[in-house]
Amino acid sequence: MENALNKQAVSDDLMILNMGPQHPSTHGVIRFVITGDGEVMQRAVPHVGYLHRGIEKLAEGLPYPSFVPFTDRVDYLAAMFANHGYAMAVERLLGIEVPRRAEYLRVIVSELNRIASHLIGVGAMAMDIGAFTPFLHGIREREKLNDIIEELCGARLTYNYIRVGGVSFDFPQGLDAKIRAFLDTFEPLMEEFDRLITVNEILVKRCANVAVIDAETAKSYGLVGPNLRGSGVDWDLRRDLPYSAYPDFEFNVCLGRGFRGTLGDAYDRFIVRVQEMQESVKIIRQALDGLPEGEIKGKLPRKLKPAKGEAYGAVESARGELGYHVISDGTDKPYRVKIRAGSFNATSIVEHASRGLMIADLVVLIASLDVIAPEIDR
Amino acid sequence: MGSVSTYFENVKNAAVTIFEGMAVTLSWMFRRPITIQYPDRTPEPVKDTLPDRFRGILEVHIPACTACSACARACPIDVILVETQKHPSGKGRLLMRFDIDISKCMYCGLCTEACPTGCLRHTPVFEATGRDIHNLVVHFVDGPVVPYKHKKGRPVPASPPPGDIVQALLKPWDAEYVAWSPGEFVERDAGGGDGEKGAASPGKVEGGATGSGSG
Amino acid sequence: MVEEMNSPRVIEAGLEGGPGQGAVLWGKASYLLNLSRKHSLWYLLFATACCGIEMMQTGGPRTDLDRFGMVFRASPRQSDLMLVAGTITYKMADRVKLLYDQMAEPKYVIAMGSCASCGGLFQKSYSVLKGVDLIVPVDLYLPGCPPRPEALNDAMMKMQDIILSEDWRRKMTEKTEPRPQMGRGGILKRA
Amino acid sequence: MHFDEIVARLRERFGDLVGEADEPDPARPSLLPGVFVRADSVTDVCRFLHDEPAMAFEHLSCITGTDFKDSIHLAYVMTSYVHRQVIALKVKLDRDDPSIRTVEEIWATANWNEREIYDLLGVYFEGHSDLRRLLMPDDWVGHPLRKDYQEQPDYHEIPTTRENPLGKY
Repeated sequence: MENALNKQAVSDDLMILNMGPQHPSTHGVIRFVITGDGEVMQRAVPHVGYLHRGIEKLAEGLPYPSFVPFTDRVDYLAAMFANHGYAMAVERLLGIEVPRRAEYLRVIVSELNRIASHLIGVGAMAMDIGAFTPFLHGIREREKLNDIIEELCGARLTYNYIRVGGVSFDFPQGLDAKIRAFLDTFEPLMEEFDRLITVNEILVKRCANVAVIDAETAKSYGLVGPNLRGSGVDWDLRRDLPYSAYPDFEFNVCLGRGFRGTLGDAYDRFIVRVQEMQESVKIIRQALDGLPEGEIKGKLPRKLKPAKGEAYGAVESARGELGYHVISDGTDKPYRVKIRAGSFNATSIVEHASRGLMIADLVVLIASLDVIAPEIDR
Repeated sequence: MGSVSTYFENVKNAAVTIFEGMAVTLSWMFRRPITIQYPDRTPEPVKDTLPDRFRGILEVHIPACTACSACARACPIDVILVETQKHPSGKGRLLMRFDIDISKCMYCGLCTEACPTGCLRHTPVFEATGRDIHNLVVHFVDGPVVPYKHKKGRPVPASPPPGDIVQALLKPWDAEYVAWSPGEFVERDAGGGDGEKGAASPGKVEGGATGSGSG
Repeated sequence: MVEEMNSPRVIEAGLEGGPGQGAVLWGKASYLLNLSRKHSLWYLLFATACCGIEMMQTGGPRTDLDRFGMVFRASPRQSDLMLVAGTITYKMADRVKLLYDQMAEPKYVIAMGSCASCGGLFQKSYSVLKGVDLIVPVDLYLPGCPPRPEALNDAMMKMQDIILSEDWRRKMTEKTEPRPQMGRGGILKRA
Repeated sequence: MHFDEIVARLRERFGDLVGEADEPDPARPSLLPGVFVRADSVTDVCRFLHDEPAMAFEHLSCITGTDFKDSIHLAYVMTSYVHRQVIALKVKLDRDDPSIRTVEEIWATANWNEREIYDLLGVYFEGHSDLRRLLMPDDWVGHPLRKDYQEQPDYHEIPTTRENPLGKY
């Protein structure tokens, strides 16, 4: 492939430009080899694996519960989902029920995490386009969320909170009120954020009609989450393959709808994230109101030894379907854990979607897909 | 005609949205900043503002440690080393070493959940930068000690406030690495390790351990 | 400050050609140089994994690093300090070395977090570099997974202490080799 | 459509090519149901599952490659947006010379998934447009997810081990 690329470059006088792996706008260590005719790209080929840490192989040597902290590092911007997906897969293998209260707590922390992740997502997108301020606003709000989650589970990024069979801690005294207070201040701040950047003419002009991905292509490339919904496919695991306590809540599934209907462009993906934060606020409020009393951890044997079988646990993470395919051979260690993450597919589409874009728009494309490196490489 | 009006519409939009964005930014000038003046100008030390559950650097309260190695087994990445030996008198065991490699630790909290007496815990200490990575191995036992024997209905020896033990053991950040070697076993009174002795011994053990820390 | 300038450490740093008036003068000049270097420590925005997020948070509004004159630079040519924030894989190791070589002397490295220090929780993994000190010399090791922003802040201040206490000329002529006790990086040998 | 019906439809259409299917486990109702097919029929079966309106598995979640010491299994985990269902299609491959037809033309995402499996397990995909290593460096030796994978002592002269500071005094 690379050879073919080079040959073509020589014959057609194309320019080959390397971007990454250390580049501030690639969102982690990803490398893009851009073949361009001047400023217009023929394609940008992603080269990944610079953060391949072999998490799947490590899982094979660890008992089921001990692997949970490793899943934190699969998606460091929204580690709750990574915990949750794995816990769900193992619970399905074991065939155990999780107490209602634990499910509600899982939903609350997941949605808080979704807000935290999208804040970085939209902030970083604005930063890549050239507006630094929204990123700082995002970071500032994220600090408050980090404080809340730290009070709940003791860590800011790598939570190890959602365990197999339940969650590790109950709400400490007064956290409920703190979350509500945060939500009360967060909603006006979101309006302010919209005024600051979402309707900003420069951002709209920069994102609209850039890197259009139509619904068929999105499905074919296996895009998930906000990227898929930005292309107008109405699919959300929380609603369509309900898990945890999500059937109890009312929320909308946001679809990309720019000013002229769904296009699947960068702005649609941006706006989906902004709206999803507001939906998350709604879900958290409902979950706090309806938080049932009871246990936070199901009854588990001392040593987890699921019988032979395969389970697939998928959650709607901030970056879409985050699935764990866990294969058990009857021992206390998983035989194989396959992690299916949204960013993997989102990066694979870059080669297709970057055709004919300007080089400067590649940054917009990458940022709008909201990819993070460890989800691609694992 | 249409294109001209679109043109001016765009110009107007650009001006209005930029003005709005700038207004938002400017309004933050008159709000309370959230910057904390770490390290010395915070109202109270950052360490004290951290929540109880904060998972900082690990510490062991040795007088309450039963040397059961549950923590070492629970650790997925072998950060904890607990070494025991037979007591010279042939009765019971001796805790020879209790080392934690804080440079490798991932602060997941699995070990503290496994600890039966709660002597292993996360502390609010987070500043442990060092020039030499070998200094980031914390030796909690200076010489062989008799492990604590837990009996039902007896309170576990009271421990100092979290963070004090490990703070004393952490070497200065620019210290040269000095190879660690275990001290001699000091025979205590018979029945050492029961409740009262356990509660009385922390001063002794800690004193010794601190000595090694500074040396 | 005057007291600090007359401290033996500062004067010693300037004792090149024997004790004398000139040495003291040089000592003070060196101190001033170090002082200015210390307060404009620009770090390379080199985020590979989880620690990178905490690094951004540290640069963010709460633990504002700008207070110390530290700003991030995306280009290694403009930075004095490389914060290795996150896991380094073998595929990435060559690039890290390249980035380090591109930085201008005098340069410093902080290994932030467990992965950069010694491989951390991925030490058993087949693809992770077991400590960035195998390929570049590391000045400070910062434990944590990831460390809190305040911990990074603390490490940065210790970095400032190092800068203040050393002679920048000596730092430049010093051989930039990995710490001997940790084995040698192969890339260095090849270069 | 229930999983049993899907298997029945597949058997009706492809006959012997379809192998054993997972029985439902009453104690664990939410396990991933899977059905084995012969390796040489995988493109036809996938095409059928993707195109047939009653199935409409438009979304390939992932391809899981597993080394079962005597053979290598691939599991195509797929989701139907219309029918809200997840199933796995499995194939068994020879471990010494694993090779299978690509499904890239059905789901474009298979391209990268297959590259990953080629990289980590050494399965060859016939007809793949761009079969290179995806995650590991190009000069890497071996396929890490194989159960008998041996780590090299060094990579580009960087040692792959580190002494454990806990091991010595």
